Amino acid sequence: MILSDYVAAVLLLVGVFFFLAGTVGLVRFPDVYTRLHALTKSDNVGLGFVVMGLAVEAESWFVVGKLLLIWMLVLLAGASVAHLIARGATQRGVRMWTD
Amino acid sequence: MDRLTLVLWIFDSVTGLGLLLLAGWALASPQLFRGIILFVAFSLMMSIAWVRIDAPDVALAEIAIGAGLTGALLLAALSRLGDSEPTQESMNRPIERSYRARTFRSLTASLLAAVAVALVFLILALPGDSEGLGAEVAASLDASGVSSPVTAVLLNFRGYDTLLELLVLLLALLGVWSLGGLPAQPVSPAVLVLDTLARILIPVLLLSSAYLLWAGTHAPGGAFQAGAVLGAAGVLLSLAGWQVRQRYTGVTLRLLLIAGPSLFLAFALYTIVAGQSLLEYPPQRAGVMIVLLEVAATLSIGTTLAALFVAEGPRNKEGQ
Amino acid sequence: MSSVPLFALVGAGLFCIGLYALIVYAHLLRKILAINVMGSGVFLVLATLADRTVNAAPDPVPHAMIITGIVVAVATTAFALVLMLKVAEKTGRAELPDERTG
Amino acid sequence: MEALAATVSWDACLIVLPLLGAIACFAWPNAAKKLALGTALAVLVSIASLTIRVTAAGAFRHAVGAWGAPLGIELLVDGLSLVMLSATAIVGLAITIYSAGYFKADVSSRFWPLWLFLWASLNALFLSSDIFNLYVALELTGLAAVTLTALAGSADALTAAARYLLVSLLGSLTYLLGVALVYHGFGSVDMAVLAGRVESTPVFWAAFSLMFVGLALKTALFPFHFWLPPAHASAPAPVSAALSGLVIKASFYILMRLWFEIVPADYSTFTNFLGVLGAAAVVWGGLQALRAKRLKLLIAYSTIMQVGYLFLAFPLAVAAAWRGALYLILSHALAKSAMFLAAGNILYCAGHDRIESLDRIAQRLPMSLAAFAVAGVSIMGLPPSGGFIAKWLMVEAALKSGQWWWAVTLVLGSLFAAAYVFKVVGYAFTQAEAPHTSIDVPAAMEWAALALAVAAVLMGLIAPWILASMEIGRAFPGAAIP
Repeated sequence: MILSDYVAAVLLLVGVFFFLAGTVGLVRFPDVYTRLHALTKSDNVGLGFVVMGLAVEAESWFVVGKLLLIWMLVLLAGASVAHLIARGATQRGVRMWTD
Repeated sequence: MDRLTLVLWIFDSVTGLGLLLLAGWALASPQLFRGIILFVAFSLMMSIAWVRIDAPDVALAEIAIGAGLTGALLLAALSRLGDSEPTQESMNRPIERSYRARTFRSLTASLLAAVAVALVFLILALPGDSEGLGAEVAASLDASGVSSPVTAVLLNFRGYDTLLELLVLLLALLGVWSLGGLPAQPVSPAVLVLDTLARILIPVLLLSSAYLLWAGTHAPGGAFQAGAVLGAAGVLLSLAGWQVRQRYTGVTLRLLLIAGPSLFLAFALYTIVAGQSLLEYPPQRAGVMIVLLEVAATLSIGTTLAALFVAEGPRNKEGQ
Repeated sequence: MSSVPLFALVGAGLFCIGLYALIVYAHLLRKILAINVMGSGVFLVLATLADRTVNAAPDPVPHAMIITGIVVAVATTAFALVLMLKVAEKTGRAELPDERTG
Repeated sequence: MEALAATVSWDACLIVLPLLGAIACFAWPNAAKKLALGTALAVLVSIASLTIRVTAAGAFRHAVGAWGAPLGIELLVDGLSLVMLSATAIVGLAITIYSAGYFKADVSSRFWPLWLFLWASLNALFLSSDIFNLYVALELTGLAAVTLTALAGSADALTAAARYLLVSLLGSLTYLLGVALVYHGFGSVDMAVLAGRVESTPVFWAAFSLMFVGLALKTALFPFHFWLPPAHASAPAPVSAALSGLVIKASFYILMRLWFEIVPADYSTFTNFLGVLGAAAVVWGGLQALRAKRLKLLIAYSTIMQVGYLFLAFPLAVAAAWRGALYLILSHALAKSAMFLAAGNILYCAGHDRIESLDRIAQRLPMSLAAFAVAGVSIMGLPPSGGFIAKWLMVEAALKSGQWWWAVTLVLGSLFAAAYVFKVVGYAFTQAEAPHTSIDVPAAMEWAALALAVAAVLMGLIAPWILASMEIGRAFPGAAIP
């Protein structure tokens, strides 16, 4: 393994950690709003790290561009869908968790 | 066994186990909504399995159709089911809880477990080195007009299957319309975020569709994946509250729906009249003809899938 | 791909799980899900075995067949869902009545 | 022009023309009726030309796309497919003429494309020699059949259609799993190629069992028959005629093909088991038909019984029994469609089909009642009908191969059939207390039913020609009986 492999591995592991944290949040948090919060934030960051990790190993700039495009699309979709879910929940009268 | 093989083996096992668990969970989930979401997760995991067994074309089709469109169709149907639902209790549990019903269920389960075990043994007993038709496809690939083997099979070697399959799609839409379609969903007030999302994503989807179509001649992709992405664009537009104007839902819509099958059938008719084999491509022009057929098929597939999602039935004068 | 056609075995399992749900559950939406799971199982069997030969490109014919199958599945699912809604509209239940005669 | 007629592949026309017709009906709903009638005539011309060609030049294979098996798909035109295609064309023409009067304008524009799709898919199915292509054709047939069933729109019809759809999908998926195992076991999906490769291994038998179960579900073999009576009884009458007369035969045809072409050897335990299921279907279908209160339900149960006869050919296992079974398929296709069309006339005229209230139908619809009775002659198996030839061949096969118990089943079935046909005819001649209101039935609808019924009887008179045609290109398996 050369240096870039190690860099990539570390970045991927960090990304996986964020995914894991988001998933734990999804399972453990008390209501839909907090779950969305955990999921979207940490998954977006996690994916960012994964994309960076893969970009380090990429064969060409073209591939890096595609990876970034994927990340941006997921950001867009994730943020919008999280908003729509939260909006739907509010409209149906799902209360926020207070404790 | 080297380390990579071991890692992949573990990965495959986790994926396989995950598929079984997700499937069981989706089907047994007490709430239908949760069941559908789990089914979509199942389909996404299926596409990982497709990649692992070297079937990228299928993975693309699975993501676009299995997870995306089927999920959207299921959720739309569930939301429309709305008030006609019986109580949660009666709709979610298996048919009965009586002793007889329980015996029936355990008998069914044991019988199917036996079937599963038998299938496992049979699959393990299959010859390990069968290549199927891989060699034949490779040998005729040059004459097929395209360089992607899957596209060559779909559009050329077994193009007749594909013709019938396009007709299954059209027939399903005809069936939906002949049931009278569904009442239009009430137009919800425009949601800024959804609008923006649609405005950004629609061009991306159209571009991806075109790319998949073009790539299909030499790489994974092709008319079905491209059509599915086109259909997804239609679904997104419909969700964002777009209404197609009446003047375009009559003949224009019908022409789009039949473009793919008609072009295919016209080609078939030409080969019949010319005294050739059915759907026989002239070798020099096969490539161009396949691209033309794929373009028409993509348009029709996309329109049909979107129309299946909208499912409102034709709004022209004959249909009312 | 390893020498054990792992995903084909999973496919066989999915077929049986789907069949069980198809028989046992009453709700039509669940039956439609079950059919889809069964279909995925069949497709897995079809594709996994195409990839048995080590160090060779997989056989594209089953892949093409599966794409055909996936499209057929989504078409029939779409129709089945609308049929289900129509049954629910007419009878008030998205279920099939029990067999009375045979 | 003659040169063109000689080069045109009429077999492909049988698939492509109705598909084009279906799409044209969809694109121009206002002209659908004319387009459909034109398509029916074109199909008739094609099948006539194909018959002339096959009779003169023998069976042939048509490599679609000029690739040939195992890479491409092949169509197979031999005696077996030819007689199935011809029966479909005759019944199809009658149904087309009948439907032109039966459906009201709003349903009519939806019916035509679906019906032409069904016709095309049946033709595609009877021509295919490729077991995966047969799967696609099966799905197309099943979907078209279900959409047509649902056309009636009543709660009963929709429920029956939903059940039918699920059974149909289950059947095709089970069949497809079998196809997957065959492909991976023997490396091809073409029947002719497989015929040379298949060995009697556990893999083959498992695959065949799966295909068998899937097809038996679609054929409604006892005990898989539960979906059939509600679907066939609640569909619109011309659709019921197509379902009972043609659609269930399609899956049995595939079964027969597989059995003839690729199954390596007969296993008497398995075939006797099939015979027992067939006999059970005969008894069960007969009893239920006698108990039925509605005419269309009675006819539907009668279909279950007739399916039972077909499976008796497996244990009989001689060529004569297969000839009988195929003859039964043909005569039943005509006779049962005639019965459903006649029942449709009664329903159309009286507004109901309760058997006990059929009084005076004989006065109001003499031709339809005659069609029902004449079709009944063939269903019962009385001479000189096609049904008689079929049963005679099968009974003879049973007696000569020393399996008299199957002959008893066949005779018992005829007694059942006689009982329920007379039950209906008896009620129809009863004098009514009070006159009923009734709607006039278009003449074409009465003629269509009667013509099919008469054709079913006349089939007995041209038996030598049909028997010779059905074995063009392939002699049926099993010993010839002395």
